[in-house]
Amino acid sequence: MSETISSQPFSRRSLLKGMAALSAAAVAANALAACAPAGAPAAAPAAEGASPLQGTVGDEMRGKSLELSLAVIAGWPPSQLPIEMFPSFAAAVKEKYGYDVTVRKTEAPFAALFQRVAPTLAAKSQEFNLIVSDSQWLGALAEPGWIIKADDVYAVNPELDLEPFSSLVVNTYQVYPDGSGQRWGFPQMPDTQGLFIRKDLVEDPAEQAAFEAKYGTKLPSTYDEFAELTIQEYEPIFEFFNRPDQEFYGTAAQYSKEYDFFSCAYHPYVYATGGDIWDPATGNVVGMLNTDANAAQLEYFRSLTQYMPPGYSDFTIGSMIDLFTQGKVFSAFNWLAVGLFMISPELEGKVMAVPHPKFIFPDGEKKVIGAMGGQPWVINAFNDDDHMRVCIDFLKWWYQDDTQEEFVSKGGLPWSKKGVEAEGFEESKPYTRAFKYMLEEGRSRDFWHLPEYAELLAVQQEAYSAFASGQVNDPKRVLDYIAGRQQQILFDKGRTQTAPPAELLDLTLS
Amino acid sequence: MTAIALNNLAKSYGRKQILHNLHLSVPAGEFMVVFGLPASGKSVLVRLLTGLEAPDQGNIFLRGTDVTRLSPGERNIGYVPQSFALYPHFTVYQNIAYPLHLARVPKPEVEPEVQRVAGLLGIQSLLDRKPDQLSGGQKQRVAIARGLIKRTDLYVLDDPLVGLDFKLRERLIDDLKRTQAMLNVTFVYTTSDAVESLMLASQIAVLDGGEIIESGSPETLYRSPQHTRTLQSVAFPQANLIDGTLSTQGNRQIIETPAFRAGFSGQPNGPTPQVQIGVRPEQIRIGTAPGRLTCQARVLLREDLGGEEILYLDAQGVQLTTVLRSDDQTQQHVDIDQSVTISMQPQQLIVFQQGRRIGVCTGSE
Amino acid sequence: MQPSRTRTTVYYSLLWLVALLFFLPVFWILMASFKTPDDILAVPPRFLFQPTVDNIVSMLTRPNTIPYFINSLFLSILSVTLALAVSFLAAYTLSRYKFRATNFLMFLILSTRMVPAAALVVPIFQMYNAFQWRNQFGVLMLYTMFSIPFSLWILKGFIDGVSQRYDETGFVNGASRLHVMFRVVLPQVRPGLIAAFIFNLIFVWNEFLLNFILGGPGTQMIPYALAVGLTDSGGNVDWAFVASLSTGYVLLPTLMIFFFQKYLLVGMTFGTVRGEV
Amino acid sequence: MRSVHPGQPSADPMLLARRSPLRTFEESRFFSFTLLLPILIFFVALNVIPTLWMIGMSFYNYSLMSPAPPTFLGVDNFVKIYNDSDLWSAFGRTFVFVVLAVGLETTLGVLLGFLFWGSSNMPGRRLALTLLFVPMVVTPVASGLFWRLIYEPTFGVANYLLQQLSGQKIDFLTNIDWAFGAVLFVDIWMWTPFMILMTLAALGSVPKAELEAAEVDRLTAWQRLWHVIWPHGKFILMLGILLRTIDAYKTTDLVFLMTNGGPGNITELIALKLYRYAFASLNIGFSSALAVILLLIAIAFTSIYLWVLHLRRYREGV
Repeated sequence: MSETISSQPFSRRSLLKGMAALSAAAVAANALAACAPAGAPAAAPAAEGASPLQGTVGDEMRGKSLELSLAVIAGWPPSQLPIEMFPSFAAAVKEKYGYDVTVRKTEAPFAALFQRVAPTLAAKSQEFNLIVSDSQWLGALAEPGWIIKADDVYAVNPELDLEPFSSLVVNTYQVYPDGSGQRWGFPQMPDTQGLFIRKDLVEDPAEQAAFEAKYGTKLPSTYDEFAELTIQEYEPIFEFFNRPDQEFYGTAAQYSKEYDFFSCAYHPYVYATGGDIWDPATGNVVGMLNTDANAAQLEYFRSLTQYMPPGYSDFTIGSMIDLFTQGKVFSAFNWLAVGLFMISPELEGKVMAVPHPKFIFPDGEKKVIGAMGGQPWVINAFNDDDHMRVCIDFLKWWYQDDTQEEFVSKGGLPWSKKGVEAEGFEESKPYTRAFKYMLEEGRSRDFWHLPEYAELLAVQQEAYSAFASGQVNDPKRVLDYIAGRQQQILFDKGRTQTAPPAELLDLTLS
Repeated sequence: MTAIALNNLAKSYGRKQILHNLHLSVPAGEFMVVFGLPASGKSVLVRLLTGLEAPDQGNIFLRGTDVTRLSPGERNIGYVPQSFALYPHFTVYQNIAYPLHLARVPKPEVEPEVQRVAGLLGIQSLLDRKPDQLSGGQKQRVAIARGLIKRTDLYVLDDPLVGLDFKLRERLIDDLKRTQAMLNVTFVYTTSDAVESLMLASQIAVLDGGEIIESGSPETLYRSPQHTRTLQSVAFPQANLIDGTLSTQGNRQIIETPAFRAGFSGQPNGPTPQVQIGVRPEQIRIGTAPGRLTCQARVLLREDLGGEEILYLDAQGVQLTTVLRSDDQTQQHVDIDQSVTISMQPQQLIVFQQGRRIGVCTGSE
Repeated sequence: MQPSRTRTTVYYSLLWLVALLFFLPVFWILMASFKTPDDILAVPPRFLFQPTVDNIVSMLTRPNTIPYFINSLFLSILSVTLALAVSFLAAYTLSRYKFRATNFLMFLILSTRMVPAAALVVPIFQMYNAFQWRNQFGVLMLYTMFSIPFSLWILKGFIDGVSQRYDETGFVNGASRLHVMFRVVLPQVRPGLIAAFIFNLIFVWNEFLLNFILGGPGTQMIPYALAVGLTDSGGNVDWAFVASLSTGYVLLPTLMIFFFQKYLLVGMTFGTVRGEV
Repeated sequence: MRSVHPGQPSADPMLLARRSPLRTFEESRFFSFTLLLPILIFFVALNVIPTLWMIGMSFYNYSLMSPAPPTFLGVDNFVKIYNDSDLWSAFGRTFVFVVLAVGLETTLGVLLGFLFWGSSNMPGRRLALTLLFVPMVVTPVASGLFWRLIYEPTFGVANYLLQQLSGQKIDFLTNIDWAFGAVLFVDIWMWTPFMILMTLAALGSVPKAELEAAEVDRLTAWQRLWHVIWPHGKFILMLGILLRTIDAYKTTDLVFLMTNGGPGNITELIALKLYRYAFASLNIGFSSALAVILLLIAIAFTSIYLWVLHLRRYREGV
């Protein structure tokens, strides 16, 4: 650091010098802190002979009483379940290890939770011991060394290292950097995309007859029939059920600026062209995202709004639930993890969830690559030994068969081979079959896990929202705008060697 | 015993010198009025005396002790500030009791003291009110009561009667004078009102231009002022000043004015022949009598004030003012433009040279 | 020229109408807090409904509501009180001892209040991280700091209006400087204190951004609860909760402007404009 | 009876002010600095140091999320801001927002202020004014949220009324033509009462005697406004406008909660942008540079504010 300071040609004026010195000192302090080895506090020698990463092994926690602080996502039901189920964990450890533990919940909506959590970790605070992180945050949390490396935990607790159902789980919730094999997160709940359909309507003979009369084809009515439909084949169905005069619409999808809502809904359309949103190998966005094919898909994605209720440019996960449960839409694209909430008591038995519509890929194959949702647990690297033990104890409890079963029965979704392939799972809920289908190898994928994800996401959500709302109507221009700015961000961080073309940076959204 | 001695005080604000070389001595038990026209430095003098500000130079002795470096609270002065400064959040009673409260006088002793002082100023019926329920005169009396309640022998009253109506002022002047006499304490009282000074004071000090130009009993100051400025300011209406020339004829000194010639006895303090003769309006009479200096004058204007009238006269180009008591039967009636003979007692004609008294006239020449 | 009775009635009715129009949106939310969730989302909106206190009960029984209310009260009252104490000392000093830098200092302190909170919060956030101040103490200090500029301006204006003769009369009678400050001057600037108190209280009471960013355990206030807890377990906005919490929260400032209406103007203009409306 | 004999004042020790160490200190020259110390500590610790720190940071490439040590960039961050067309448009948008919000609030506030002038005998005036002033004391977070409920396209009451009147619904907050106006409308709802308050204050500052004289002289309403009311009222009104300008410039919570800057970037005001750079991206260096610029603008506003105040003091000898 001292080199950095002395080599700077500061102004001769002493005032400026003083200021610079002050800030340099501050920078140095922060940098030192940031450079501290990952997991250092946790790696402190275990006085009792056992690493805290092993969790409680003997009597070391007996008689203690502490509070475990969990950060969870507000308005995202799956992440509330651990809180709800916490008392049985407390009872279990009380009996097994003899300590008392209570839980403190802090929650915030998706985007806000990261803004709430990251600064505390930057401050090396153990304000949150165990965090339900979103999958894309892994890099942001792992790279500065704010969270414990999962591999270190697995090394001393092999029983935690369950066999995953597919590589999607590992790639989405555990590994950073992509492809490195280094694991940081512990899957909390996996999630995939699906389409919720009003079963009662498609099974209605009157509707079926009317549909056939109008389109000359049979209205699909079973899971198997729907699972094979491409998005283009869905269109007549959406159109058929789109009855604005009755305030009833064909479908709904998420076009909101909020967090990653638009992006996740749109990405399957990008993958369907064989395209991508960036090139992880070279770090390039320009040339990958802003292709004509992607632009055509963006346009197409927006064209689906003709079958949707008004106000779609603000549609969020919650809007899907609202619209669907209030019977305003025939179908809704949503995360399967909120399946339980898509089915209100009045809709009991009237709902079917099917996999995301398919696409005809350039190779002629009919398939889908959906976006991954879901979250991993991550463990604060700055936990003291006692809290670290409790975190590990908690994960051990969480991954027990009976805990997982209870979780699934309450609407959670499993990720281990054992859990997903468990007998009766596929039939257990109206949405579990589609979930399992989408979690198969190659049927879903996640996007960046980079530390810069928040910046990258902010750029594209704003631009996509501008397109969704009609502020900009040229899809190519939207993608050019995003590509230029994302390339600049990655270039500034040294993740790509190619600077963005200047003309892309001059684009605006208005 | 000397209650107050100010020795060579000086004070300036920024570049502006407010007081310089100020000397003053006040014997105990006196009612000392510091008289000065507005902006003469009275307020600054009070601030130095009470200790609110420190002088740039010089010393302040109270009761024989040097208090120059002591804080206001240590000087033990009863204080009636200009413009009352009654605490609006206190009742009249609390306001009056305030100095005793600060001196930590036990409660049982406070009540009779407040009653006594309130009685002195006739405000017993107001004790429960708040200052904003009082008239100007009532406020003034409360402020005075608060100043007087302090258990001390030295009180500073900073122009407490300014702005009051005439009748009320007369009453309060009486009250103050009586109170001071009764308590037998020292009062320092500043004012810019000549009548007030003359009525109240046992001693007057005239502050002018930042220094005490003279001090003494009202009688002395009135009859025999040492400065033209004293003569002019300690008076109502303003005193007459007649320009003249002093010359020596043989062993006699003669002053020549456009109106008259008069002899002079005294010692000139410089070679300049220009002198001024000061004469108070009430000392000029219409008509003549043996031994008096006479001259002719024409009446320019009459102002009838009821009990008395003021005549503006022209005596061979010299403007003179005179006051006649209306009920004075010895005075003859005059009309405008009438020519009259006026006369003055020669010993009352004070001769000033360069503003300082050098003697009196001796008679007609 | 005595306006007729009818004209006066029409005039006053018009004024009431304007006031009610401005209040209407708040009234709508007030109503919503007594509606069932179904009534809130009803199409068309229900103007008549069976009132229920369920929302309020459930809002109050949410685990964090009461603690957040307590945090709101604790942080706002304490920080503003502290700010008033600090500002009073400074305002007295700047008013009575004539420093040459007084005007410049006043300017600097006021300008800090004009900066968007997000600008200052970045460095403060870093500093708080470094000192581990992101706790009740830190947030309290921050709100105190944010309450100081207005308090100082209001109080300085008021103290300037208290004649120095009051101080001096005290001094001559043996009062100490502290006695004069607290027993003579302080009671006379009570309107300023009240105005500064109310105005800053409302500010801290309503503040969200700093609370959200800098807050740690024990510092979260109701706006924070509103912003992060607005979704129910189904992921959609829980309007019943939002409505009942907003209604409960706006009660205190509303009562304040009702009971201390005459201080409102002084507070809203940092004491630079005196008078009542 | 007097309890103390004149001339012997020192006989009673109660009469002497006590010279305690505290008293000595109170009278020393250090005392005034001691009184200023608390505010200076607050000011230096929570203002001066963070501001200097911020200025320092603005010359660095520094992200909280990056494990790499900060590097000195010189003025690169500022150059980047200068070249960022997005930030320029955010500044432009903020400028439009401020001008429209303050302009409309002032116009409406002045008109209504005149309407309320002379309502001193109105029955229930205090209650009416309280209801009128409530919008400005509602926490912006709550206003943002419950206006979302009101604007809601399906069950919002605004759309219901609109439908009754015009037969169609508008999704105010996501419609590119309406979103900005919808946010602006809420700001106007919140702050017009403030301008009414300022107008009432301005009218209250006009001496009664001059108004009566104007009545006697039979001045027209326009003359009365221009020659009697304006000369007295203008300063308070200007203060109101300035304060509103400064506040509107700082608007964050409202747009954050109501539209999250959307749709697109239509309601993305500069303070919200800053918030995103600072706390979504944790990009401390860049956001500090932006903060420095906002700080300079704020200082400019403050200077104008004080200049107006000074002018008033000077003219009126306040």
